Formats: sequence, structure tokens, C-alpha cells
Amino acid sequence: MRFWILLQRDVLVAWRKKSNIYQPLVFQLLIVTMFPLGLGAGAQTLQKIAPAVVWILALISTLITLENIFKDDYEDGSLALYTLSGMSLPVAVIAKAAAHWLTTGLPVIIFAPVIAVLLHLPASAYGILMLSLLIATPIFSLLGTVGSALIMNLKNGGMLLSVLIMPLLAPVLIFGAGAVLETTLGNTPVGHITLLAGCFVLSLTLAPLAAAAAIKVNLE
Amino acid sequence: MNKIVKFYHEMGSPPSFYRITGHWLKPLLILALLLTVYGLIDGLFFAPPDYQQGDSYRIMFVHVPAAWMSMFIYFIIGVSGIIAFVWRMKVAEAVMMASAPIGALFTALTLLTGMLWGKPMWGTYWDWDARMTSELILLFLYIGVMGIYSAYDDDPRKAARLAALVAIIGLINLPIIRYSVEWWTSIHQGASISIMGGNSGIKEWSMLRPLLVMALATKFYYLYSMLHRARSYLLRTEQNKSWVSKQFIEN
Amino acid sequence: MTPTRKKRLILISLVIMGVAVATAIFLTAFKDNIMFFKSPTEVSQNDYPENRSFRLGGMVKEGSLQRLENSLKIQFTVTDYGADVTVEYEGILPDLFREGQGVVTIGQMRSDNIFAAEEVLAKHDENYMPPEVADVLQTEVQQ
Amino acid sequence: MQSTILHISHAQCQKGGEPLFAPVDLVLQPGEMAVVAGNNGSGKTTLLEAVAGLGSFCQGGIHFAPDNNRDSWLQHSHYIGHSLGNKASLTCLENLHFAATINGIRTNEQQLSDGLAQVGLHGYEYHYANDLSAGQKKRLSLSRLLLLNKTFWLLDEPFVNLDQTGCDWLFDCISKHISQGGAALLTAHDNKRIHQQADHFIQLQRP
Repeated sequence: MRFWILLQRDVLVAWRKKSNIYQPLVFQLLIVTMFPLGLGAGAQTLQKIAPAVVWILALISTLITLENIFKDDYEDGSLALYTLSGMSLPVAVIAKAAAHWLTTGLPVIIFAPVIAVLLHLPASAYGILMLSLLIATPIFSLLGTVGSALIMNLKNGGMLLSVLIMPLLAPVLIFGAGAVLETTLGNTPVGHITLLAGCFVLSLTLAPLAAAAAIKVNLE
Repeated sequence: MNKIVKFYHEMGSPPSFYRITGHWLKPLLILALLLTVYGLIDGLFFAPPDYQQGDSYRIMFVHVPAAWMSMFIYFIIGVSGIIAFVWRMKVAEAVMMASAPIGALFTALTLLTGMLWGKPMWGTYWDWDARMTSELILLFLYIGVMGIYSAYDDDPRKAARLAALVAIIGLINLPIIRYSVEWWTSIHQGASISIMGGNSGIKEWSMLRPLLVMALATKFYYLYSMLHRARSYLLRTEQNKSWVSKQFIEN
Repeated sequence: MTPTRKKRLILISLVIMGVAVATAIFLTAFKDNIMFFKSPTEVSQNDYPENRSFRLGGMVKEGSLQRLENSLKIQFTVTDYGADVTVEYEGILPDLFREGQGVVTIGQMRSDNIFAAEEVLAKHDENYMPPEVADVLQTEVQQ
Repeated sequence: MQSTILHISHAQCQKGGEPLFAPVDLVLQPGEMAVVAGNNGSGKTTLLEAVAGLGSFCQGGIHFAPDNNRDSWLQHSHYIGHSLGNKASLTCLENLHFAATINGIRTNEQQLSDGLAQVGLHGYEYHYANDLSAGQKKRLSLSRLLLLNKTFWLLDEPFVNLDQTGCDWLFDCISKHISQGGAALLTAHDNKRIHQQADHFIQLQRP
């Protein structure tokens, strides 16, 4: 019940402030227009870089929203409400991550085909693109809770959060973009997708603990 | 046995740590310098050229020890991070934060010498293979540990605990670096020296000798530099304690 | 058992389970072996991307290196002792490029079944030894 | 009720490695009120946060009778700090509903609006917390106390931002809570009336 009320509240808060949901998507769209303009290149070059670009955009547009997962709650004091409610902290972290995923990860997945079309990604790769993002965006949110918890009482922690989180996300990017790339090359993406799934299980297991530990230290 | 326990407890308290390690600094520095000079001369002039790479392989005498150190120091940071996080031991915090910049330096040196070696040998400065990428990520991890520490500059204790947490999370990268050349077939060669006594690597003593000497030299340099930094870290964070003011009066 | 202890026990077993599942998944994935290279055997079975660069890795076949007449191009054969692929390349070869040694080439397969390399990287092994020792080893092998 | 006693012994909090105040001792039983006073920066908030479970003591600590279990302490206490814990983009009703549910209390809408009416927020049920005045926001967070029904109230400067009637109401509210066997630990740096009422008065001093 506590898990659901926290999840429900966060989704509601995000929904009330819709700019939080659509701004990352607008951001993606803006950046993706820069690629053809900057490269001055035709469909073939774009197609080549499409898997990587779609993936990097998904990563970056999620990254800019991570900072506030705990920071807002810390500032308005509602963090105390759920850390002192007797609720298990790792469970609270999972609820926060789930809410973050619903409000940023899910829109990114739904929006990914639009970006992919603009970059001439071969139609055969769309399914794998969405599947790989479906497995990976929860990892972004889960690791994001760790980063956000680490920097929650810093004024300008956004840059530091990227430095802390990016190295951990690098393998996810490699496997995810790799899966899409393999598909465009006509190879099987099974290996990459499996590795992504492994990353998901691992981060689901360890990230809530790490984030809970970071929150505890930060509240001391 | 009692002596070891006593020593352990002494090393755990900042004043005795400061006092005891004060005697070690000079010998460590001298050892490190002598071994470096010997190792470099031996490696650059006396070791025979390689049957494949000729003289270019000599950069290995810097590259390989630096690479070992980059991982070894991160391991130390991770372990002292765990100690600092769980038992809140101040000396462990000092060791952790003192090690980070040295580790970052060795990692950068590894990458740099690797690039200089790669250009003539492989034909490229950089290739995004698993070993190189994971070593680069190691550099980012060092930067992350130092970054989070300096971000919380108003409260060193909290900063150290958060940095310890980051360091512990980053430990996951170490096995990835270690096994990257085995898990992914890539351009980087396998380990030059195998503790398990594998069938490959360096067999020639005259080639092995400078490598081992340099490995020792870097260890001593690390110990010297780390202790030096850890001592000043303790002075800085304990500046209001009586033992610190006593130190200054004595000097 | 106190509730706190019970909670902790559940937490620990969950973590162990999660890590075990993740490890199992990773191990199955590694069994599939994600390769950064295509081997000549795979290429000969037409298992390679068309009209697109990929990496071809293998050994340079002994005695296969030759300079093409009237051009700066060189040609050699990459083999994995199961199949051969002819590689054409124009440019400077790295120091370590030797016949009988490992090589990684990046390029495209042409319609005439020749691999047009844009880049040639030498892969060397982890064995270091003086030339004399290598000679001795060589003669031992030949005997 | 008698078994739940808060015992703070020789407790000190630190900031940047330095102790903030001289050691504090306190035994708080149900039916008692303790007031912490001290100048700005003397560590009132830090002390209260540490007692609430949001911080830690560098020396000494708290002991919660009978079993010194953190969970049972959290079950019996509620903390309202400087940051009030209201989400700006949620309505008063939603804020209260969240606070109740996360503390494991099932409520219906009637109970929630009654709770709001008790703190003078009748008619504000569907207003966003963001649109309330500072005093009303305070009232909104105080409404949690009545709804959650915990023994120990930990209140950080509860009288700040309240108008005269609000102060009177809160004063009565605390008195009533105590007479019913509850306990309160609050900080108030210059409220004479509450200082006189306190069973325990803690003046924080430099270490």
C-alpha cells in the first residue's frame, strides 16, 4: 500500500507539471535536428549512426531529469514523510524509480520511433529498438535514484550526477545500441538483449540498496 | 599475535597513524626513487629487444606497472571505502581520499602510454575495445569519487562517506577490466604475467626483471605519496583536535 | 526471530538471489559469445553484413603478402585455418604486421569477394622474448 | 502507554566534525512536554532531526523504551520540520491522504476533510498547497498530527508563521494532546508562554 501511494503520488505530481514529461522529448527532437544539419549528410550516413544516436538521445534526455528524483522531496520536506514512516527505504526507492520510469522512460520509448524515422533507421530494427529501450530505461531510472540520492542536497549537482552515473551506464549503452546495430546488420541481437536483461536484474537488486544508503548518509 | 592486534589498533587512530607513518616516508621515497632509476635503466638499456616488437615494447615497463597500479589503487580505495562506510574509521577515509588522485594519475599514465604503444604496434592510438574502454571508465570512477568528495566540502565526514559509497559501487568495474581481454576477443593482448603460471607471457628473466622492479617501484611510490597525503588529510580534518596542535608545537 | 532480523534476512536473500540471477544471465550471454570480429569462416559462409563496414579478424597467412603492380595497394590473405579471405589495403601497415601474426581489419566486402580494408590493425600476443629465444623456439617447433 | 518513554542521554550532534552544542539529557514520558531553546545556529533543528530519526548523534544517543526499536519509535512519533512536507502541486486533500496512507492509516474523504476543518482549512480541500499562504501551509502540515494520532510530536518552530488565533489553537492542541497521554518535543526560540508550560526546558549551549 505504501509502495503504491508513493508511486501514485509521484506520477500525479509529474502529471500536474506536464512540462517535465514533454520537455525531454522536445529536447530530443531539437538535438536530432542538429544531426542532419551539422553533418550535412544524406540518408545513408544518418542510417549508419541512427542506432547510436537514438540511444544516446534516450540516455541524455533521461539524464537531465534524474537530478530531481530525490532533490524535490528533500527540499519540500516530503522525503522525511516517507523515510520516517517506517517504510522500507529500498522499497521506497523502487517506487520512486518506477514513478520516474513511468513519467520519463515510457514517453521516451513511445517517442523513439519518431526519432528513428528522422534518422532513417531501417524499419526492421524498430521492434528491437523499442525492446532494448524497454529493458534499459528502467536501468536509467534505477541508477538515477542512486545519483540523485548522492547529490540531493547540493545546489548544482546535475553535472556531478552525470559524472557519477555515466560510467555505470556505459555498458547499458554499448549493449543497447549494439542490439539495434546488430539488427540493422541482419544479425541476431539476442546476445546483447540478454546482457541488457542481466544489467536490469543487477541494477534492480543493487541500486535500491545503494540509493537507500546514500539517502541515509545524506540525512545524517 | 598481540603485537599485530596492537599495531592494527594503533593504525586505526589518527594520532598514532600520523606518528608511526612519519618514520616510513623517507625510506619509502628513497626506495621508490632507487628502484625506478634501476628499473628504467635496466628496462631501457639492458633488457633484450623483443622478437616481434623490437625496442618499442620497452614502453611496457611503464605501461604494465601503471596499469597494475591503476587497478590495485582502486581496489585499495574500494576496501578502505567499505571500512570507512561500515565502521566510520577516519584513517580509512584518509587512505581512500589520499589514494584517489594517485590512482587517477596512474590510470591516465596507463592510457597515455598505451596510446603511444598502440600507434606503432597496432596502427592506431585508440581502439574502443573492452580493455581500453573499461580502463577509461576507471578514470571516470576516480574522478567521480573525487568529485563527490569535493562537492560536499562543508562536511568532510559526510563527503567521505558518500565518496566511499561511490567507490564501493565502482568496484564492479574491476573484474570487468581484469577479464575484458578474455570475455571479449579484442585487439588488446592478454595478461603478460600470470600468477597461475599459464603457458604464455614473459619467460625471459632479463625482460621480466625490469618489469618486476618497476612494479615494486610504483608500489613504493604509491605508499609514499598516499601516506604523505593521508597525513595531511588527517591534519586538515582534525585541525581542532589537541594532537594536531601538539604536532605543530613540536615542530 | 525479531521482526528486524527477519526483515534483514529477507533482504539479504533477495539480494543474493538477484545477483545470482544476473550472473546466470550474464554467463548465458557470454556463452553466445558476442564477437567484435567476423572470422574468415563466417565470412565464407556469407555470415557478414553487406554494403557495410565490419571487422574481420584472423591470422595473416604465411607467404600471402604481395604488392599489387602499378599501384600502392597490397594484398594478403586472412585465415583462421578453416577458410581464407583475401584482403586489399592501401596505406601504411603497422609495425607489428607480420605474416603468421594476428590482424584485425575494418572494411567492406566487395562484390568480387575481396575484402576492401579501410584500416588494418595488428593484434599481437602476450608473449615477449628476445629474438634469439624466438629463433630457438622456432627451430624446436620445426624439428 | 507508560512503557513508551523517550530517553536522550548525553547526546551531541556534530556539524563538519565539530560538536554543535553541549551534551543534552532528557527523559520524556507520555503526558510531558519538552521545549528546546537556543539562539540561531545553536543546533535546535539538528537536535530535533536527530531525535526524529533524520540525523544522528556523534555522542550519546536516544533510547526508546521498552525495546529501543527504531521501527517502534517511528511508529510512535511524527516530525514536522522547517520544510513542511507538503507537495506544492498536490491539493490539501491529496497531501493529507498521502501522509496518512504512507503512515499506514486508511482514511476516507470525510475523515480527511474533517482533519482539514480542524486546522481551519475548511473549503480549501481542492486548493493546491502551492496556493496557500505560509500560515495555511503550516496548518496543513499540522493537520497531519491530528490525523496520524502518534504519541510523540516532534515540532520544529511550530508557532512560526501562525497568526494569533493559530498560535492559540496550536497551544490548546498541544495541551490537549499531553493531557490525553501524549508527549511533545518542540523548539521555540522566543515563545514565553510555551516556555512556561514546558515540563522540561532545554537551553542549548555552546560545547
